[in-house]
Amino acid sequence: MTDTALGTPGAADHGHATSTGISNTKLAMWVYLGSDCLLFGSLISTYLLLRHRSVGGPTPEELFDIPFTSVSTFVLLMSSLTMVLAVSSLMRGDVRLNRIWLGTTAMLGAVFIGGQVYEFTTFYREGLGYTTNIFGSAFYTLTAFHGVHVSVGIVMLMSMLVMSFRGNLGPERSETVETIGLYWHFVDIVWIIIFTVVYLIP
Amino acid sequence: MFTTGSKTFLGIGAFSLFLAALYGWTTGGTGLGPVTAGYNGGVGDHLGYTLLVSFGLLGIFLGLVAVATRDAESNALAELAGMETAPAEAVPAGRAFEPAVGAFGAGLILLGLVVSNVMFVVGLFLLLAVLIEWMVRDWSDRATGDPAANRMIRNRFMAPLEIPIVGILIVGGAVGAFSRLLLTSSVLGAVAVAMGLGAVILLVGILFASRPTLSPNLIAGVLVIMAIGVGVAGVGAASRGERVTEAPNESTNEDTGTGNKAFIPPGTNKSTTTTVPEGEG
Amino acid sequence: MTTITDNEPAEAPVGHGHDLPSDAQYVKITLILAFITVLEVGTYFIEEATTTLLVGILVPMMIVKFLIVAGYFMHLKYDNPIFRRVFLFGLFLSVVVFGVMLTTFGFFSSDFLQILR
Amino acid sequence: MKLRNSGLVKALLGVPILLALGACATDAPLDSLNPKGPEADAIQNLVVPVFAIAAVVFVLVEFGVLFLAIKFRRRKDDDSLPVQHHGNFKLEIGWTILPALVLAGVGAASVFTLFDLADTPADAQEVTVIGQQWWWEYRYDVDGDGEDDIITANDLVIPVGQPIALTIQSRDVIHSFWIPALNGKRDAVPGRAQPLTIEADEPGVYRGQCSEFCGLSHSYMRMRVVALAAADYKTWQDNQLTGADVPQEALAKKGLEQFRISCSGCHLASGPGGDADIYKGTAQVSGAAPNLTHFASRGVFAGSIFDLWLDTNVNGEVDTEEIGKIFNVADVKKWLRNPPAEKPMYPQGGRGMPNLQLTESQIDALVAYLRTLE
Amino acid sequence: MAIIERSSDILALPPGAGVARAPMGVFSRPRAKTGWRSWVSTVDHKKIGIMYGASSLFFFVIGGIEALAIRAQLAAPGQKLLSAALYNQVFTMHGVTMIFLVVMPMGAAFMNYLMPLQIGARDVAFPRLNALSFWTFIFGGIFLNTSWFLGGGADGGWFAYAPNTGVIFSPSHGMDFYAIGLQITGIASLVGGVNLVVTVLNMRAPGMTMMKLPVFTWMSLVTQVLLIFAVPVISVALFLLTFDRLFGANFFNVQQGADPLLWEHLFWIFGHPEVYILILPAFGIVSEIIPVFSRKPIFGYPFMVFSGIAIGFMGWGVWAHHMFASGLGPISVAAFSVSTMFIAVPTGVKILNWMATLWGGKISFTTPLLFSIGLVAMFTIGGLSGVTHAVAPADTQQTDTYYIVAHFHYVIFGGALFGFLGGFYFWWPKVFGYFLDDKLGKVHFWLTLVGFNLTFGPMHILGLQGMNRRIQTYRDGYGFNFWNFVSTIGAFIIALSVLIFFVNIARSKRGAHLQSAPGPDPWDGRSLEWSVPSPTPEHNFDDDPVVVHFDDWWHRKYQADETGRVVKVHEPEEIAMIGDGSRAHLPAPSYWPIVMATAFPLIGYGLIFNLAISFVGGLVLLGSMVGWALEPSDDEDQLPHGHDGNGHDDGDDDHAAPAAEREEVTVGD
Ligand code: HEA
Ligand code: HEA
Ligand code: HEC
Ligand code: CUA
Ligand SMILES: [Cu+2]
Repeated sequence: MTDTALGTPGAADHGHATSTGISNTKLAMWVYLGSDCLLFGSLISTYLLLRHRSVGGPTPEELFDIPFTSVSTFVLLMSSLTMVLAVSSLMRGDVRLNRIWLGTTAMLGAVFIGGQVYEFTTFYREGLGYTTNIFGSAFYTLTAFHGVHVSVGIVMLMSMLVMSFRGNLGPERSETVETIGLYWHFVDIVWIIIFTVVYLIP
Repeated sequence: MFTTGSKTFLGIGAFSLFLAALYGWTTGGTGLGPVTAGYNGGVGDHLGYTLLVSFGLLGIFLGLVAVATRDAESNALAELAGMETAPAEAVPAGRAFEPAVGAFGAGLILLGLVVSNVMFVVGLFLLLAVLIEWMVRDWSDRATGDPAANRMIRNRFMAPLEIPIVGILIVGGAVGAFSRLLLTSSVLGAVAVAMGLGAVILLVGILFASRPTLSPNLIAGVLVIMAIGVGVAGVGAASRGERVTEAPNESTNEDTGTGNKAFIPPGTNKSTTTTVPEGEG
Repeated sequence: MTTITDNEPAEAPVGHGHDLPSDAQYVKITLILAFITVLEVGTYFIEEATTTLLVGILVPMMIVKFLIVAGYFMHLKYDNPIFRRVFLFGLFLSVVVFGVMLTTFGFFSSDFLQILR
Repeated sequence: MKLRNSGLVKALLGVPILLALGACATDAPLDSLNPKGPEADAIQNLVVPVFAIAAVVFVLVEFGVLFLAIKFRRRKDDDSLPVQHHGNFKLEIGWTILPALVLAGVGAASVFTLFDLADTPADAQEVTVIGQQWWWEYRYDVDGDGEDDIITANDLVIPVGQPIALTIQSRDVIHSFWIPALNGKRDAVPGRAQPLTIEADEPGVYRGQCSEFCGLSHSYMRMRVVALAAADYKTWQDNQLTGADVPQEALAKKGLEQFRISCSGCHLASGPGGDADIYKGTAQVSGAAPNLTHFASRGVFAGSIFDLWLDTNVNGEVDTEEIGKIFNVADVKKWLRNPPAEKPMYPQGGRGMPNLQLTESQIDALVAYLRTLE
Repeated sequence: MAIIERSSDILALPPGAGVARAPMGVFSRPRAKTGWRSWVSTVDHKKIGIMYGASSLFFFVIGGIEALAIRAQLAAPGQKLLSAALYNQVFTMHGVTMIFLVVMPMGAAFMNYLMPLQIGARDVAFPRLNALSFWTFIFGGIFLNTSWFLGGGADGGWFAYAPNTGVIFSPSHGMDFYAIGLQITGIASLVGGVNLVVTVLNMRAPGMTMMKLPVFTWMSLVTQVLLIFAVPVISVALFLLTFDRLFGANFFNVQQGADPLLWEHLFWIFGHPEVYILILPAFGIVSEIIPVFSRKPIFGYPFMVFSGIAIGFMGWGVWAHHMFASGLGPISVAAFSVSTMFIAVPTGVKILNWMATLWGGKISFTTPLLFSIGLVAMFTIGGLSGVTHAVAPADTQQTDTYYIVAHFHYVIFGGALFGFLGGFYFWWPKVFGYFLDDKLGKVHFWLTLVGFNLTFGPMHILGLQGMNRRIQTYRDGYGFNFWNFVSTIGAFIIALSVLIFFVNIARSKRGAHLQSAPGPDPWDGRSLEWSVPSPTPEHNFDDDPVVVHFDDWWHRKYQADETGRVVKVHEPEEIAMIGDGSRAHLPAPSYWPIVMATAFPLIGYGLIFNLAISFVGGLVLLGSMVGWALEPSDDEDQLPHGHDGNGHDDGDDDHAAPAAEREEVTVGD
């Protein structure tokens, strides 16, 4: 559950050393990400298995718009950069920079999602509905799961921003931002795989 | 008996139910449908009707809870605290944007009745939101004599509702605007637009980041302008409509996309025509 | 804006044992990633690329990007090894299990064997 | 304490005894430990030693536990601490490696058997088996021209001593083809064609049951293999290759008319070739119905839940000479009167045979007609 | 908007009116310590553990009644007690209920209650998330079972092979309930899994290194790790099925080119680790009980730990042994067949190490021990039949027969449930402060053992004689009659034994005041939970325990004297904590977990019946997420508390509270 990180800004264990010396929330996020590997593993392998089994068109080759998806990929990549800058700025204690980078990251994420909406709409216009063929079902499911992850990430970033403006996101909480950053980068990693495996390798 | 809070809630509830019935009839409900939840007739537009009824029931439920707990009643409080007198109820002060928005919503509803369903629903939502906001504030304003405490009470109740909705509106608005912009461009244009959007956001971020001396007001101003720009562009793009996509090309080409044709067993002997055994004739 | 009323001075930036990269380094890393991505996208324009060739080129690049993001952006390289173990275990399981699953479907029989040949 | 432990003895002893009894059961036509063909034999030869090993481990562990429980029970008033062993590395390594070795042996043996079973003998005769809700269809391509010449249901007729290479398919959901006396199961997975080899050593009837859960009537989806001596098989095959007999009797003729009206929408009764390919398999629900051309030559009907000939006894000892003696009029009539009452089906969804509201006289005529379809 | 905690301090009530701190009625922070409210809002791992236990017993009765219906229908050939349609629903729901709503939560009950105690922690890492897991699970379970009233239960078997579970072949809503209900319980498991893994790794008391963890805690850790990685796989499978059913996707539509084996793989990639999720907690429990009643340490602790890890690890490489007949091809079958066999190796190590623990011990035959020995004996039977399935050619004869049914009831009932029942007797005094009657307990044990073997023993025979599973009825003349009848009798004997268990609970509770109190350590236990009073005080430990040895508590009681002989040096009462909680600080209760959990069934019903309900559910979910986030994990309205000598100024009028509160939260989420 992704909301955990949202709701629980790393306060859990201050004052009490944990056995490993790391915070509960961050550990929990990593454990969750490990688990998410299996989620995307299942989805990606389902897609790989099914994509060329459609009985009728349209096929991936007919639809994919690689130039556009490449731009989306870059946008997400840049958002990873701004995310990491947000973390490092807060670690240095620069709340102002942190806010800027958080906001930038969220907006870049929104561009990515906007791109996905665009992509889905054009595919749909070109005749690929969710139920049209087996490629359609698999493709939309896989990419929508990724999109939902990104959207959840945007929501978390926005919450961070709200917290920051309320004065609750000082340097001592840089780990909260870092934890959410982990999630964000993970989503980026998944996209790295999807971009290669789904889009570039026919 | 009825505490202040409960009255407000019960009021919301009753009013919403009334609205629901009205809405039911105006959107094509038949017979007793709108008052019997469709048991005895039709209710017209399901979504709006269901929403209104849900709000109504919710209001009544909350009202009953408030009655049961004697919630937010200063006398009860005083009793609880073992005091002689209840804390005085202060008359609340504060800006009230509700009437304006509410009126706007009502206008939309009226217009919507004539012009379009979407408008009607939007108006309805606005009106409802205003009603709820208003009533909760009203209720909380009377809860205690301390404005700060009252605001706190209000927030504790409303924040879990407001924050996600506002958040969704913001993110959804941004995503919606971006996607409309992309959709209205040509295939290559979309690439350019996406690139441009990403670049602008990144550059503005870098700009702000590299100028620690920029005044917050300036930043806020730029952001507001950008937001408005995106919004206007989005609405414009939406009204321009999507680009015309080339007609779905009928591609049932045997070679593409059919690498693993489903294996279907041969047909059985089902026959729709004849069953004449050989030799008959 | 930040109204931190904690008496103690804010805890020094969380210690990661090692020094994390500086912002400039992050930018450099991103440029590397971007460069690889450009190469990836470039394969799209190779006219006569076979699937085998593409797999051979793209998958290694994908893995490199993956490792860079995980190692630097997610600090796996610097952080407590327990994170690495938890995450890599999940990743490992995922790759192996689903690899085996796809193998039982004969998924790799065409592409994969070609590479080996 | 003693008494109670002896209860444990009984309970534990019970299991192997029960197992032994199970293996000796005689009146069990589906007995999986009673092979009647080389493939099933191969499995049996693997199963016996594996069960023996399991039995040894079983005895060691169960009696070991009992022994420990008795030997080391705490006596009254004995409050002293026992010696505190924390472990014994060598011992533990020992009982890690020993089972591993045993299992390596078992593993090797099963892999060999597995690959043996996977080989289809070159001289095997091919039959296509198609499962659907809730009966089995068999198709024989006798002349090897790619067209199925014999289409029948419920009874899979094979020659004795001849390996049969089945290709198992499904028209709707997953089923599983299983004749315990001849070989293990193979699922009929829609979209796939799965191989399985069977061979019967002796003439006889070998029963089976669909063994992958396939919906409502899974329990009523049974089948049989009828193994015939070569000459008998030839006779059977020749009969199947000719068209259905033309009814002579008046009642049967009436039945044919009725059949054309009510039944021909689903069932076929004609010569080979004919309209065999009208159904193209486009719907996911099979919608198919058994070919009735040689209905009366079968021993069972309706997913093998009814016997068609009363002299075919349940235990599978069939005297092929006897076929055609006593037609099971009662059950056929029951079936025609209201099929869903005899076998849970879902005819509204295109799965199974609907109640056609036939009158008694129509039924009589139909039965007379069906009787002629030998 | 101001942040909303600190309500008390800013209320303009006259001084001295300290009682009425929150004027918000139901909206105020829950604070009850007793009564139903305390259960609804609790975040205490012990209360949550108890609720897990109680609900699993409740579902056990439901699943058991379903089992009795199955057995009644099969008592004689050709019976018509249950129609085919109903039978299919009953056995499906029996399997689903027993696996997901009985054995899994029963394991969770023990893990929740005991694991923090065994590692010396005050609570789990995320107490509110813990409550969320529980409520999500229970609502998921209720959701699943409401299908009975809303058009019929699921009818596709517990492993729900597509395409038989698609809308075409299973048009009722049963499978929708299955898919969404399991999705919901999956969320519960995932959240719980993350929580407990973090707890074990991070919340251990000083000195409690990984290789000093009690075996039960180790097995719980392995279980939770399995859960974390297995749940996403079934989640995806269920999503695909749901999308197929509700939105017309094509994942299992053969006509569109799908391959039904995809479902089989996804299900069993989850399903096989799942069976170890069921058994490992019970293995852990037995590893606690046997040493205590043999008065010896567990034999070969490292081997016990590593074999558990090995089982968990190897469990990922064997899933296709459920698919030996489905046409994988001989190479895959061979690989999976061999890999499956080798799971017997680590499991065998466990069995033999338990036997070695008994060896040379001074065994007292209490009820917990009887159940533990029962597990060793019965699980071995099930394990051995498991190895015979692993022999792939043999399995093609066995699969989908009652021989399989016998196997898995021997491992699950004879393994997992025996372990849990032993655990109930063992920890009951710790949890509730009174013993369960030992005499009745023994009756319970022997009846269970006899009934169990009568029920499931004959299934071996039936299966080998060719009786298929999942058949509504069988014909006379197949040799099935006698053993089926015996099996049915056995099932009713089990039912009797279960009734006796409940009678025992009721009687013992009523007679609790007559018993002598169990004291902190009634069995001469070994791990830390025995160092605190019974029932466990709310704050667990007065002071963080400091751990030196494996079996630390035992080592505090027993030490070597001058001659090197180990003797008892302390009575438990002398050194146990007294439970006054002077320095404890606890996470505050919260309503948000239960509120958030209601969102899931709402969304589920909405997907099935009317999206408007989902919309409401979605609002509840979002709202409670925000509410949750805004609520500090700590209720600073509570009475002042000392913490590590670090006083906290409660009069502080600071609105930016979280910053101030941060420094003294012991556990929170
Ligand atoms: C608690 C749950 C549990 C556990 C622990 C196990 C444990 C094992 N299971 Fe079982 N299994 C199930 C639950 C479980 N299973 C369920 C629910 C199903 C059916 C699902 C369905 O279809 O509905 C199933 C089905 C199932 C099948 C599929 C059968 C089929 O449908 O065709 C197979 C096949 O290999 C199998 C194998 C094994 C093996 C090898 C073990 C091993 O882990 C057992 C190892 C233990 C021992 C072997 C005993 C102790 C060892 C010694 C004393 C050492 C010496 C031993 C030797 C040298 C042999 N199981
Ligand atoms: C945790 C796992 C678990 C447990 C404990 C059980 C317990 C039992 N099981 Fe079950 N079983 C499964 C898991 C389990 N089962 C699974 C996974 C399947 C496969 C499903 C599928 O094929 O999809 C299955 C299938 C299955 C079948 C095969 C059905 C078929 O294939 O057609 C049978 C048949 O006899 C059966 C019987 C029993 C019996 C008699 C019990 C008994 O042990 C039950 C004992 C409990 C009771 C008897 C309850 C007693 C309580 C009372 C009676 C109190 C009454 C109180 C009041 C009225 C207030 N089970
Ligand atoms: C809607 C299709 C349909 C119609 C019309 C129909 N049947 Fe059937 N029939 C079936 C199906 C499907 C089965 C297979 C049922 C099963 O065994 O599960 C069947 C089975 C039978 C069988 C058993 C065949 C066997 O070998 O198992 C007989 C005999 C039979 N039908 C006779 C008739 C007669 C006579 C009529 C007309 C009066 C008729 N059917 C009309 C669909 C139909
Ligand atoms: Cu067909 Cu079961
Ligand atoms: Cu398994």
